[in-house]
Amino acid sequence: MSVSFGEIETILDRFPPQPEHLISALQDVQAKLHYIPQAAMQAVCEHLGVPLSRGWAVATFFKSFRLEPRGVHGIRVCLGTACHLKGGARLVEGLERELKVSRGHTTKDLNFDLDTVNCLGACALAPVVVVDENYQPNASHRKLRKVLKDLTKA
Amino acid sequence: MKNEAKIGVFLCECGGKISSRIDLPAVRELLQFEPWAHLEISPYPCTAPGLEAMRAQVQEKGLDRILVGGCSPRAMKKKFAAALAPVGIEAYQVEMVNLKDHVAAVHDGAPKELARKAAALLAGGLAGLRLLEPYQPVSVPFQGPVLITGGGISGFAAARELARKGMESLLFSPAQNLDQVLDQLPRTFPGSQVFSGELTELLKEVFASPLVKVLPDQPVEYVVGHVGDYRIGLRQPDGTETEVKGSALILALDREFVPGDYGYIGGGERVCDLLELEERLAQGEIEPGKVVFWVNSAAHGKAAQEFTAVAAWRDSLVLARNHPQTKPTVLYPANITLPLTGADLAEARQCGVGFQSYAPEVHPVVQSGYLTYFSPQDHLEHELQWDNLVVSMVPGEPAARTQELLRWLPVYSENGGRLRKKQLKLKPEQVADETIFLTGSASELRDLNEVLSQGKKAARGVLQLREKAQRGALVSPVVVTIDQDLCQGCGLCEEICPCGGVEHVKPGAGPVPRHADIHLCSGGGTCAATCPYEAVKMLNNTAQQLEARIKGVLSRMQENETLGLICGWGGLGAADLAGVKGLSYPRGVYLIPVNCLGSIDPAIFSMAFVNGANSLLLAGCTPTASCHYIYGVDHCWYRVNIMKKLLSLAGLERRRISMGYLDVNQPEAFVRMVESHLDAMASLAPIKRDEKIQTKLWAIHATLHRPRVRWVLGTSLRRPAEKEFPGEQVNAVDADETMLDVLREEFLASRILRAVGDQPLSPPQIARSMDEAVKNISPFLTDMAKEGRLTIKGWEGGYPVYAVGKA
Amino acid sequence: MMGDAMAQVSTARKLEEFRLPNAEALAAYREAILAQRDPNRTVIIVCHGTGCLANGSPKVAAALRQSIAGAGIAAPVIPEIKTTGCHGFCSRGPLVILQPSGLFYQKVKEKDAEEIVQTTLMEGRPVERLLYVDPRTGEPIAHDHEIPFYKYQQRIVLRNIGKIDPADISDTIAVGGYQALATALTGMTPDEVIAAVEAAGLRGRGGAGFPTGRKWRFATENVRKHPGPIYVVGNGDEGDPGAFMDRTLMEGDPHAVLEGMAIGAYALGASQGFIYVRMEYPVAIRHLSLAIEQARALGLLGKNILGTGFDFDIQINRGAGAFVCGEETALIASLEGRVGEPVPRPPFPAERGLWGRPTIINNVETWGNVSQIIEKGSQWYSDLGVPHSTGTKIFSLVGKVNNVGLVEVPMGISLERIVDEIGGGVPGQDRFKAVQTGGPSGGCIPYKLKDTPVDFDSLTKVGAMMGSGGMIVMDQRDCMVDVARYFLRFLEEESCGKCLPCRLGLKAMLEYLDKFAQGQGSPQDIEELQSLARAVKAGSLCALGGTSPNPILTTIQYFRDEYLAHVVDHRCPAGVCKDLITYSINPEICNGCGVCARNCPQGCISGEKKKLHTIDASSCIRCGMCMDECPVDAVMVE
Amino acid sequence: MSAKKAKKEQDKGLINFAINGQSVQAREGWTILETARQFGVHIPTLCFHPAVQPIGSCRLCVVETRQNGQSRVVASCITPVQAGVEVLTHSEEVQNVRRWVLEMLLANCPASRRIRELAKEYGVTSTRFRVEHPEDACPRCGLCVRVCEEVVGVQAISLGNRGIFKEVTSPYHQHSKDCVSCGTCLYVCPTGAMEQLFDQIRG
Repeated sequence: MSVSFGEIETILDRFPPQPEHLISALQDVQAKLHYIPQAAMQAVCEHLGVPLSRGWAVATFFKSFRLEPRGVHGIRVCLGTACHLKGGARLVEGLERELKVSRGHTTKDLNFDLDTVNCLGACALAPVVVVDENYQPNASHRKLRKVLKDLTKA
Repeated sequence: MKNEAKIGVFLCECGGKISSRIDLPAVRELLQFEPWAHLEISPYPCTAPGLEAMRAQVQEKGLDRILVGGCSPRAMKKKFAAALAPVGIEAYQVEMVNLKDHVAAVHDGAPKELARKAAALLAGGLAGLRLLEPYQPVSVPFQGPVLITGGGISGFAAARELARKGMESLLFSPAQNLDQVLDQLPRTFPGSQVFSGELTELLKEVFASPLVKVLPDQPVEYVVGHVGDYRIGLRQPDGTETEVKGSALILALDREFVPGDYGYIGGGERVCDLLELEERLAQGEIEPGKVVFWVNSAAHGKAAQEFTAVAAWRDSLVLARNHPQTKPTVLYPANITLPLTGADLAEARQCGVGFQSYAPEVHPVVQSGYLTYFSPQDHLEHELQWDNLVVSMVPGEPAARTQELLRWLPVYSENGGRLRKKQLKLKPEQVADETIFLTGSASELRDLNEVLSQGKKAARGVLQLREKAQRGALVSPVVVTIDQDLCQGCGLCEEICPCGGVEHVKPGAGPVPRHADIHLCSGGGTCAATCPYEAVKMLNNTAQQLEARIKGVLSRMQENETLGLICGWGGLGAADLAGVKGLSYPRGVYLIPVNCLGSIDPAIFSMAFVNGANSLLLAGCTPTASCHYIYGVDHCWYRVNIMKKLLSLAGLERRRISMGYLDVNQPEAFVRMVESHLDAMASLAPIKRDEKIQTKLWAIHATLHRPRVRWVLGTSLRRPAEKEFPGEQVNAVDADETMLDVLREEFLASRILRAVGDQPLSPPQIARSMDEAVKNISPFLTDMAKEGRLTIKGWEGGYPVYAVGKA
Repeated sequence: MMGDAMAQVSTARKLEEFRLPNAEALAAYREAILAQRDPNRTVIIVCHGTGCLANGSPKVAAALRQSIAGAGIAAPVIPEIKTTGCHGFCSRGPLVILQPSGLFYQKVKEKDAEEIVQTTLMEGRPVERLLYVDPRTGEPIAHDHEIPFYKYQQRIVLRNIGKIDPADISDTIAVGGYQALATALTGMTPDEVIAAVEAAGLRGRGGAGFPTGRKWRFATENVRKHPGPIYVVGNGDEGDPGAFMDRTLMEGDPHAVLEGMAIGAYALGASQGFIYVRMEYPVAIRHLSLAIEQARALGLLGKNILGTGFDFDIQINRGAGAFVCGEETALIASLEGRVGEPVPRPPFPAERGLWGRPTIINNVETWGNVSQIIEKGSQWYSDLGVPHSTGTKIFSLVGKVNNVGLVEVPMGISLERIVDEIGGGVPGQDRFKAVQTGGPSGGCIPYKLKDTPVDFDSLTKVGAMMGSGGMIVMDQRDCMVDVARYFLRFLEEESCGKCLPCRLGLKAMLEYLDKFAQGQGSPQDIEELQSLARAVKAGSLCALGGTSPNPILTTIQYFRDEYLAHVVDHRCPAGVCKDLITYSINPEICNGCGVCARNCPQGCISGEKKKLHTIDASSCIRCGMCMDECPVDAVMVE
Repeated sequence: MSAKKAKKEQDKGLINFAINGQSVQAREGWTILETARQFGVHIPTLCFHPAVQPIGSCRLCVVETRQNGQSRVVASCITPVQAGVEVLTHSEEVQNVRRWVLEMLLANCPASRRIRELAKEYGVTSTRFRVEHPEDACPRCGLCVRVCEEVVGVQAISLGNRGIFKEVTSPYHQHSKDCVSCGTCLYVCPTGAMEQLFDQIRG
């Protein structure tokens, strides 16, 4: 929202107006705004000359795109096979109870996003949880609870 | 395409779906004397094998028109056109008759019986195709600068984009320099200081560009012309009038925000609105103490509230950064959604900006120094302490200037003041490229960002036009022509056209022949059906073609059957869907689709009756709301009523012609409509076609060709439901009495002319032939003689003997 | 950390100065780099693979720098500290290795830096407590090449990883990078390159194992038929859960991928390449971008490479989170900016791919093999592994195994050797229960087939598949029904939903498995499930759906009794399926610390401090918190 | 008809193969389905409509093709004809796929009369699977989407989301600004599901 006309423009100017850049453009917009507001989506589609319906289809097909505002902190729980065998699923359930939010969503106070990811390729650290790009190896409920507490304090 | 038609007919078995219900060989028999050059029954004309065979026939027999008896053209026509293009057949040379959904799927009955109906519909198609004329799209020249008017900020974004792509533009703006623009910006986009930096860049570039000429926006006298050649007349301060020429129009119109009514709020001068606050911010004179932004004025809708909430958020950020002591808080209603991300919130928190939502059910109360609100979180009343209270601005009405401008353009202001472009819901191939661009917050409350990119987008649209024109690809899809000799310049067509498809003329230009704006024209055809002098003609679905098609079908119908004219959207959609869903209805109705009912000339109705129709059923979209040509169906409605009046004048039942409305998604309703109409007709005896009746029907037909009748009709096409009418238009019901008188006179006149048509007659003889009392007709005779429509051939027993006059 | 030359290059504006005009210049440049380097100079390698990073290796590196600086070692022998990609032995990270000696320290902490510097660098003695200890013998092992985990590996593709700094092209050049490209460009015709790859018998490492050379030949024929551009794509969309070979390769030796692609492009006549990287791999994306930038600077990518007139450049596309985009037609769709839905093959991408042009898509690991084939020759390569499956394959060995990590072994080595000798066996148990290979659509191989040679055809024969190289070891505590369920749920989530057998079939098959996991259903249902699985296999549009039933089919084939235990006896032998288990606390072990009670979300654990706690089964939701949290593992499940 | 056949025989470029033992001739570029239909062999379809490009998503039109010992199950609507191939439209393998797909459709499109009828033709009258949305009739075949793009040319709707959550919608589930409510999607919808969706899509 705080992002201005110029910034969206500069993102779009990186891409020649061809449909093939749709995904990359959306990724860059999301990198900037943390999500893809409808207005930005429209701007991207118009710039690349793709119908809004296609932009929407792409944004909902690929799981990395967010169409609602993101929270302040991101939590990603790995559900790769190794993590699954070592109780990754139980961690998510625990966090869902803890944050009162279902996976793939953002807490009411916009403080945390809770997402799951299919294997971060850090299987040796299973079960692994990534909080704001910090890996939490061999994560456990207690460790995570502490991490969350610190973040909310800050 | 040569003049004598070579039509190829391809009947689809549809893998048994059609052939099992309709005896296709029998259809072939029934059509043997029709004018086709090739007729073939194919299992699937639409698949690769079928299309290959079709192409082969076109080349072998030199076919120049194709008639497919299969399913719905709405789905399949494009494929046939595409497949036949390589052998030189264009889309308009392909006609389809929907045997599957209008016959096979919906009627039970012996295949031979259904074959008869199928043959009738096909015969109609053939007759229509025969009159097909070659059609050449016209390419439009496109040069000169772009005219950017309206004074909205998006105009600058557009101008920059155009300049960057080397295209000139004339930008009409109340602000003549950078500072003026920035000063005026808060009125239209409160809370936009954050952007002023890059906006300045944009403006600098525009004012510096040699390709952009920024002119003061003088009042608009007129806008005439068409894409590639627009002309705007401007009233100069000294009263003189200057004209500027341009290739395209961009209307940059923003909506001003005005102070809301906050008189009821206490607090005196410590209460201000966003605009005042921003002025103070600009001067840097911010009183110390807590600032509370209160997003109020729910009356103006959520969009406005969200808009001001964001504005407040931005201003509070500016405040918090430059004047930390103000500790701003934004109090917003809980029922609006703030388009803010966690990152935004984090940022705001850092700057120490407070966010608080209030439950809108309980209106916050302002006391000196405190603002009481009801919190949706804990259901408690809380108090916000404030030293300066800032309240919302509210969106104002479009300026008089704007209204003036819009008179000339296919743009209207909705209730609530939002500007809307006349958007006809049509398929892309029916509308040419957008040539008039409406940008800015006047149409939709938008963030400055969006408005600016709108401007840029508009510029891109123009550039595309230019690029197309350079390729010679800037052409118009559907074309009406106005016969310059017949046209009297009455302007009816201009008034009733839904898409601005008839060019305006300068004020005071008088009754000059009109020109169609072939680019804006989208083929609604109500102009052609209206023109008193029948000067307007649609290409490639002419009244003549429809007439021929109807005759073709009628000639094969039985007395108890009815002719159905259905619009290509609601009516046809519902009828097709009835077939898809396998609903069943009596086969006594013969459907002929037209693009819009509004395009049917009233004389078509009478023609149908003259040629043996016993009843007509019309089905169109539900009026106004869903008509794809906005008023087309309404126009048809009144024409139908004229026909009813004439029928009763001729002593026939009014209900022989009836009109209904359908949504594309209402197949069941369509079935009920057909059943009930046929029931009603069953109770009527067929019209007995004796001399007298035929004469009257002829008279009706003649009446409907009378310019006088058509004029009155053309001025009273509007539904009572409507409030305001353009130009000469009047409410149909108000005009009803006049209309009836005119019809009576002209009907009688037509009968008289018919009577004396063969040999001169004296009043008693005329009266006898019309079995009317002499006194009823003699005044007319004298009048008509005066007008010269009758001449006196001589005298006989003291009576003048009348013959048809020259006039 | 970058060589001086490179330091300038990556910041240089007028790159022309650094472009290598020809192959000789490349050789000369390499000589220059090697000359700079003192072979006896101690190099301290700190692994910066994701595993070690997460365990704080950057801190370790920093600490080492500090202590060295503090120790005031004389100028000429200042040890260089090199940060490298993943060494593969992730379970022991952070790893620190001293070259040239090869002294190997595991699980190094920040605070150990001082001691390493003092003891090892100054006094020349190893720090005993940081050495790897062989779990079987209990003996400490000092050097990496002696550690079984490494000893039995044969590192062809991973050869440089752990030796080079992926962010510094001069490192790559020093170890002979881009020599093969030079050889190909200057000494071979495109056709000879293809012939070499064919002769080497290289097969696609992405899963299907299609002969790479044949694919290339097919593409070139198509280009001959319809002249026009052709594209090469590196598929780094490593979606299989439990697999991270590609990531390690892209992070640790990005140039190996670039060089392979460049050679392939030369053979195929392509001038544009794409690398499609999963967005979950930010480091890989960073290192690849850097590598491309540096390669361009040296004229190893871009126009007129090494003065041979061959133009080739590479663009990176980030995946947007769709497993199915590993499927080549879906990958093409998303490269074109469309929804990643597969389209039926034929036509194969090698015939009609990106923008309707022939397109060669190979897994990044496949590309990684190419340069070696050119460098050492087809014969050498085809001697590795077994007939029909030549060369080596990288596996990510994870799950219930002591040495979790990345292993590269010659094809045909037996499953048992990988798990027991390299993997060091299953913790706490003498044998594995099953090994799942080939990712979600692979299969579970039971212990009784432990001698299965790991190559394309043998794995397919036993109902599993090579896949991209995920190898998940399972023990007695893993429930096969649950495993099948896990993979199907994964696939259901990732199915694009285009074709009905996949979109609805996965859902339907899951319905059966859920029933089983709840102890419901009948043996008859198992038969039905198999029939449904066959329908999905046959009916699906792409490989994702076509192979999705494999987890079910193999688990039923090898572990039918476990299925029956669920549906007939209503019990989960492994104690995993929630509805069939109960948690209880072992009175012998419980020390009454009360952690479980505090953590129980249901508050259904009671007991006084320092006394035995008990679980109220009636309100227990079997979330497993107590078991996860119990410090003394007193919580039992059956 | 026979005259046409004869004419075809003369032309070159004929591809001969067999459908259910009956030998048929086709041309380069025809699909198995088109050829079968031309020769009066019935193959069931759901996501196929001649107006738009086939995508082979419903898999009801699958057939078994046998050539030099290899047997494959392919979607006939997208598979080009091949000389000498032997096509079986109702083999056991094929029927197994069809029946399961139909049974799953019964559970996922319970509201569609036409699906029920189609299933009945293949002896599938009930489903063993859970019915979650009794009102749902949409098989997500995307015919509406394709016709909106390829025939109408407005692209008002698309298949949003993926997998089991795939849905036909206008962007953001808002009334589409592009939709011209021409109803062509209604016309081609094979299950009647569009009748429910139509009003929320069009403006």
